[in-house]
Amino acid sequence: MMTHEGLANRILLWAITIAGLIIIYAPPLYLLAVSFNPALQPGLPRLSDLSLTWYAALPKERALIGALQQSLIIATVTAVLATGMSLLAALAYFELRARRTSWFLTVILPMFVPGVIQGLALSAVFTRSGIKASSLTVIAGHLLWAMPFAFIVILTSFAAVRRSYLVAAADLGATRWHQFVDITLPLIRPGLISAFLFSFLLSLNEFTRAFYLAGRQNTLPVVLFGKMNSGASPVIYAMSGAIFMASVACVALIAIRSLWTGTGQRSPR
Amino acid sequence: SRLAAQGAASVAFWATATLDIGDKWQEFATQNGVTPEFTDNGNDLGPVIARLAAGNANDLFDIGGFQGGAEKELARQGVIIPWDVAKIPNYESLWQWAKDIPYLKYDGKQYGIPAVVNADSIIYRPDKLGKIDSYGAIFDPKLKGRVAMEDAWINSAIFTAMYLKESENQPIADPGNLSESELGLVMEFLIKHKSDGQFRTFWNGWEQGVQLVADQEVDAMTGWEPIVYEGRKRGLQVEYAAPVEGYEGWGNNMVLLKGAGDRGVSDTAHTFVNGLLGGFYGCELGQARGYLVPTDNNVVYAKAHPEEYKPDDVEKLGEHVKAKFAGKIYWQNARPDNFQLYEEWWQKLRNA
Amino acid sequence: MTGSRLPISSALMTPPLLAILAFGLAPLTIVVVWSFWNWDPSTYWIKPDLSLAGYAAILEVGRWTVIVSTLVKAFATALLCLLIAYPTAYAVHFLAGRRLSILLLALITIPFFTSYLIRSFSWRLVLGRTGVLNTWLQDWGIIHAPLDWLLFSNFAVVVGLLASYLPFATFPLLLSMRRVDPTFLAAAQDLGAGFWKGLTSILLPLTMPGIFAGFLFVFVMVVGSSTEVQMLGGAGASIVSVMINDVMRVANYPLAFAISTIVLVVIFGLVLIGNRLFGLASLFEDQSP
Amino acid sequence: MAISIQIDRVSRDYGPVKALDDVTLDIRAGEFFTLLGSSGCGKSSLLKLIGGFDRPTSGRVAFDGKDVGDLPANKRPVNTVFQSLALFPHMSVAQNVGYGLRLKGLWGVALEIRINDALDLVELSGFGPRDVNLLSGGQRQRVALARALVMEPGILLLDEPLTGLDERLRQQMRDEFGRLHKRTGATFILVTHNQDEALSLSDRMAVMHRGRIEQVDAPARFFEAPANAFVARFIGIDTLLRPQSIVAAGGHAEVTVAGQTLPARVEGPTDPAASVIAIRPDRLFLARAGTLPALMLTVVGTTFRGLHRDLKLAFADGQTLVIAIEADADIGPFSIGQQVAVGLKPDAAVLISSAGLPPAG
Amino acid sequence: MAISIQIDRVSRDYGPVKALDDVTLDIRAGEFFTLLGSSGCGKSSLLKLIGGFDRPTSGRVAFDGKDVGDLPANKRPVNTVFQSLALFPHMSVAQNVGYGLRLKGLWGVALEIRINDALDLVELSGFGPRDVNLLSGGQRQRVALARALVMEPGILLLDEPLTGLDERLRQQMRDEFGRLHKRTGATFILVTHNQDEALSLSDRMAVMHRGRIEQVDAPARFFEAPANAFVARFIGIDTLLRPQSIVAAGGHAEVTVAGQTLPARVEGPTDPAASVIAIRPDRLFLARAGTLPALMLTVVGTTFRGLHRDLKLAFADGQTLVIAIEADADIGPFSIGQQVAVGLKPDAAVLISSAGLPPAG
Ligand SMILES: Nc1ncnc2c1ncn2[C@@H]1O[C@H](COP(=O)(O)OP(=O)(O)OP(=O)(O)O)[C@@H](O)[C@H]1O
Ligand SMILES: Nc1ncnc2c1ncn2[C@@H]1O[C@H](COP(=O)(O)OP(=O)(O)OP(=O)(O)O)[C@@H](O)[C@H]1O
Ligand SMILES: NCCCCNCCCN
Ligand SMILES: [Mg+2]
Ligand SMILES: [Mg+2]
Repeated sequence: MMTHEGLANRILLWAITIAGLIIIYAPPLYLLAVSFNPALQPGLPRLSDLSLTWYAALPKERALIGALQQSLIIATVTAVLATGMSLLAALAYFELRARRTSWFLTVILPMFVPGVIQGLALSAVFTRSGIKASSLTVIAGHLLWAMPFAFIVILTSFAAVRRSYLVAAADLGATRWHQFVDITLPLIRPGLISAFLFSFLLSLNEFTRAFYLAGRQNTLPVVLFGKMNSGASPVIYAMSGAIFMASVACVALIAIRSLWTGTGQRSPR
Repeated sequence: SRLAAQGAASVAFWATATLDIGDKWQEFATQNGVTPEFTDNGNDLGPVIARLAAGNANDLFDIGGFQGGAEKELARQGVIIPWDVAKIPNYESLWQWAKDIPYLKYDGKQYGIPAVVNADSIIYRPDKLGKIDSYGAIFDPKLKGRVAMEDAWINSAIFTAMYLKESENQPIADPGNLSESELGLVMEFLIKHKSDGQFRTFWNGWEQGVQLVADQEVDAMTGWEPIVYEGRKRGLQVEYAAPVEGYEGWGNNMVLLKGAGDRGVSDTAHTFVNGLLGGFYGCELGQARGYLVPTDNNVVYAKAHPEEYKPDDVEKLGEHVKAKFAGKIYWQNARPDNFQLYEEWWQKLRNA
Repeated sequence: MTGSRLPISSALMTPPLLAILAFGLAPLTIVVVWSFWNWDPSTYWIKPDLSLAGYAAILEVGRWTVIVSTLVKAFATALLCLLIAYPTAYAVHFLAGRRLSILLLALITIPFFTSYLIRSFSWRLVLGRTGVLNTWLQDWGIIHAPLDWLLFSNFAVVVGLLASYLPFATFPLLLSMRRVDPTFLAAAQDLGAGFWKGLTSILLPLTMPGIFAGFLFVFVMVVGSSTEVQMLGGAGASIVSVMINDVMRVANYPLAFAISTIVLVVIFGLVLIGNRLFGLASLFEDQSP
Repeated sequence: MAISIQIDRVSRDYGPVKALDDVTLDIRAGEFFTLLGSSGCGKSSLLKLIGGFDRPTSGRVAFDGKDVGDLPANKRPVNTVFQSLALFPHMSVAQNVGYGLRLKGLWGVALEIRINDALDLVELSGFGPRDVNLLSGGQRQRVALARALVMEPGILLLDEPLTGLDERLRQQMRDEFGRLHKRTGATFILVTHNQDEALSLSDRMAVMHRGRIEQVDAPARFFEAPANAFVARFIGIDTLLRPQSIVAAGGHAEVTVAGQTLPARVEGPTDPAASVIAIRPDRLFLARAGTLPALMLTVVGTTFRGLHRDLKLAFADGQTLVIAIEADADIGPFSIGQQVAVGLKPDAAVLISSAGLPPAG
Repeated sequence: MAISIQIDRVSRDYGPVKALDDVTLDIRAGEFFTLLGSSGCGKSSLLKLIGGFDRPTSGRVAFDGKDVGDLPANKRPVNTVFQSLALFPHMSVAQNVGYGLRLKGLWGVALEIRINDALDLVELSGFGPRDVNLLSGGQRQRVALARALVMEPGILLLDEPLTGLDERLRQQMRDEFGRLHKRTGATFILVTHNQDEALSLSDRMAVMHRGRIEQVDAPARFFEAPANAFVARFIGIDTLLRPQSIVAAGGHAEVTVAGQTLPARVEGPTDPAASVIAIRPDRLFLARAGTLPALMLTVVGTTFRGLHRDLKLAFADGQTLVIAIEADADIGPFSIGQQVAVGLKPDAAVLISSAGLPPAG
């Protein structure tokens, strides 16, 4: 089925879309350009000046690289746990009847606690219970931060799972487990991917909670923050430039993969 | 741990990123037999104190390095323990005025060892403003919208107080420790100027400070001298003022965390701090950022290693800072007696 | 349908609930309890004396105005994000072909792998007096002197916040649009609805879960943000997290926690009211036969 | 693997709506049973209870006498063609059809063969890899059909499985149902609005109305003795005449309508206020005037129906009956207002309960 | 407000699938036009182009001669009952039905009255406040119907609007269509699989097959002269005999089947390889042996069909024909293998093109 937006509306929609893209791309693209500028003073390089000076210096920045590793590990584990836990929470939401609303509010409650406070309070709890700070404690803090997001994202995607599909599967002999694996899971896959991505990005960029909960190895935002405040060299731009390009590569890879393999199912009806 | 030199003991060093010398710790470890495991503490005193008081810092770290002033508070809470300067032979080499920084001691015990000191004033562009020798420039209506101060009362209140005391003859006893009424005077003054649109912004952090000057957002701002060095490296015409009102002195002090004592690494910690004052570290830090460890050991070390450090430069840096401290100095204080009031006023300023 | 539901739902609830209790409820209890204690100047620490000093202090020196302005900022930013994200999600889902929509999705995601700290900082270089935008505008002859208000202004803050949190609105919207059968829109058009009418009467109500989620996400992120305000705001610009940091700097934990509690209660209260009025929690329920 | 089904005093309320109202029904093992009834009368609701997708508000469902209240849908020996189809949107046509078999452990070539056979059956050979979301309405219907048929269960529930299919395909599917029923010996329950389907396939059928069962019988009995006016009308006996008076004796009666008297078999009350005369359209013929028993009626309209014409005739009091005549029968043409004689074959008229007749008339 | 529709060499490809293949069709202003055709032949695709929900791959759609390619759906004087219904899930029954009228500016009591009238029409009075998601299949169907009917547009597109409704309701709706058509003078396009519907309502109808139109004609012509074997079979002329030889002369022919000769009207090629003999079932009768023209055939089966029985008879070469006899006709019973004589009324046999006959025979 085709909807007719009209030329003017289409132009408007695309214009806003492009405006949004410009807004989110202005900073990282600017920095990317800066990272190829050999000058100390950040600014757009002339074409003739392009250089990899700062990238060459990157491997020597042990602190940054260690922090990046730490952040990637924490973000990955957080994303896995948050997605898994939120999936359980979402499934419970649909199983529950009367107490659905309370459950919903319980799960999203932690997202309303300001980060500084949550970080400090959780760190206090850990200290008092004799739990030593490490990447695990950071993960615990990030998990609670990411879970409400992941939970809501997954709930949103559950709209694709009509009850009648599950009923039909049961009719064909599917146990609850099979209904889940064969029907629910594939239908909410976009939601799971989004939830994973959200959790990953939330964790990767989280500063305050990480600061309070980290062990001796800080995460990337904490180290970057320190560097920015204490005389960083343009290597940090090379760092973000590298991260930017790496994410372009990763995302492009995933996109290409889904172009190849994806079934273009759109409107389940 | 990656840096751990063979056989060297290790301490967890939790400090402002400025104090990190990266790869050079290896050399430090070889010389001193102690390897620091360095962790950036983010340079904001508030969260650092919070982590010490309520959080996990004592589980993790042995030595803290951050802006001085809170030693008394931390000592009272028992989260830091006193140094035994007898175990730090190099302590004696510290310049006297550095040893005299007001808040290093509490209850007669030595809680802070100044590892880095400097005195701050105004960064400005002589190409636009000519020569500046007073904080009055910051409050000069002609520069409306072209000046900035730091986004922290810990610095901005003291600068303003110095100006009011020295140049406007206001009754202020110690700009670093304002009474309730003095504070009111200072803050009202700031609030008035803020409301007039005097300040382009209140800045925060090194890189942003550098950019403010470099991008011509401001022509003058209170700030740290290394920003001037950095600006010059980037080809800017920037100067650091020697104001008639004097400088704001500050120290980045080493404190010994209670956890170090509990874990029995207190002696190693002393060895480590002794190492910081030993000359090598001062040379490195001076070369990297223009920061100064307040001891003559730097020059001694540079002279002993002329192939690596220029003794003249090291000496010049030392003399330069010393010269600042020879004049009027008001010490920055993270915990003035009325510090809760400072915060209240700061909110008023924000919301004005 | 079949079997008893309780055991399954409890089994499903247990892991997330444990996490929430351990990592969420325990700290939350500390936050709330400490907010009622007293700061003791002699020890620089809090005393377990019941006190409303923290809450009283919120009413002073304009702190509550920061809370209000934060909520306003969060509301405005969330709204703006929706205004941009909704057309974006629409374009991705309804206008773009398969390939283009995958490309757009990738494009929307990529910037957020770069630290928002660095991204916010970069706006200073873009929006400043000698920044790219002012330079271009002058080169093109549109303006003759740099625009001062591009940076260190509420404008800059909102732009920074938008850029930081836009995809948090886009993704839930996209997910909720996926479930809308395009035949519904066709049927609306068939009955005489133009694009806008179809949008408001069919698509908007059917994508309410996504709208709610997107709004909530951005709102919460903004309330928790500080970097954008500090880097891009004018002199003394504040937001709740900045204020909490200020208070933490003087170790006034009861006050910091009271502010947090108020923020928590206000947002949670808004959600509760929203839930009462619009049945937010039931937005996600399956209504199909 | 024939299974009998016992529905015992089952009700299902949806809030104020009584979808099923105290239904009792025994379906025999291996029977082909058809449910007829107007839209919203509770047919699908009944199937849902048998399939295990819903629980009765009260009452009991049993298979072979054993209560299945606690048996989940996936454990019941039942497969269903859902009215809503409920095709899995993320699976291709072949994956949809093969899903149940895969759960049973089938795979590889054996699975493929079964899938292809099922697709052949519903004339969708070659559609295996297609996206189910992009099929035409009838094609989707057929996928749903294949998905259930391929399972060859002990009980097959078919909820309007042939709607949206053209006559030829319906016919073919109908024959397929017959063959499958014979071959598997399964119990079939079919919901349909198509009488041809019901009549040609069913061992017995039920007519439902407003959540209740009005009549359960072998197909032929519905025409010989519809339980009441509702059932009669429902199965296509459109001519229901209100008698003026009835003279009954031993199973037979002389009834008077608008002054004319005709013989009728008695299958209901003989009270004129509580009964109607159902006239079977297939037992009417246009007679030469004067033949007896015959009715003299006035032509009020004709409608072309392809292979036949409908002639609408009125009594003096305005009651009408419709008689089908071959499109090109030698008789006619008829002009409106013309008088014609209508002859009645034996058992053309049956006296039944007037229950279910809308009050309007 | 009658509007004519011109479909001019329209094709619609979905990738490799040709849903519409070079279709040209003129629908007259105010005409009641019916589309018939097997599942997946492109009927819905055609309606979508007229409604403006899709664009042709090539070709042109015009209303009253004016190209409407750029006219969006909401600006077209068209309303549709979608095959997928597309009921708005977030609106009640009344809100669904009133949606279009509200857009036209109706409100308050006037709106309510119109909604209630429409609901009455589809026998859903009192269902206004109900949740559309909780209705039975047929109830949903009726809401969709009411939602389009209430608009009284210039062109009404009905995509199988009556599937899922019982015979009585269908009949009633059908009559409603007729009345509405007369009253509004609108152009109606109906897709249906039900011939009764098509025949009793249509001015003209089209039979489609694989994206192409096989025949457009007045209903009666489809029986008198089906364009080919596909059309014949599609409209229910199931008996298509392959001729051994044909002797044709002036529109009439003597054709031989399995040794027996019968007269036929010529409406197609007279080449035995390219033609078939379509036998109209309504023009066959059981004759006394010896009557002429008559065929001697062997009984191979009987099926009960409620009001009649189907008798399946075979020629010597195995080709079969089916003859319907009244369920209780005086003749019979018939035993398998028995020989019977079948008489042919005039024009019972028509010689037509064999195009569209599946190769299997
Ligand atoms: N969006 C689509 N993408 C791909 N193929 C499609 C799409 N829509 C329809 N088709 C195919 O086009 C052909 C015609 O479909 P259409 O819906 O017009 O059939 P129809 O005549 O309405 O059939 P039915 O009676 O089953 O509803 C079918 O083979 C169908 O599978
Ligand atoms: N989930 C539900 N909630 C509320 N009412 C319902 C629900 N399901 C069905 N009903 C109502 O119950 C009655 C019976 O519905 P059911 O689906 O059994 O009818 P049906 O006989 O299958 O009709 P159709 O021939 O139209 O499919 C209808 O009035 C319907 O509106
Ligand atoms: N890296 C920053 C070192 C700390 C300097 N802060 C001093 C501020 C005094 N004006
Ligand atoms: Mg039903
Ligand atoms: Mg169709």
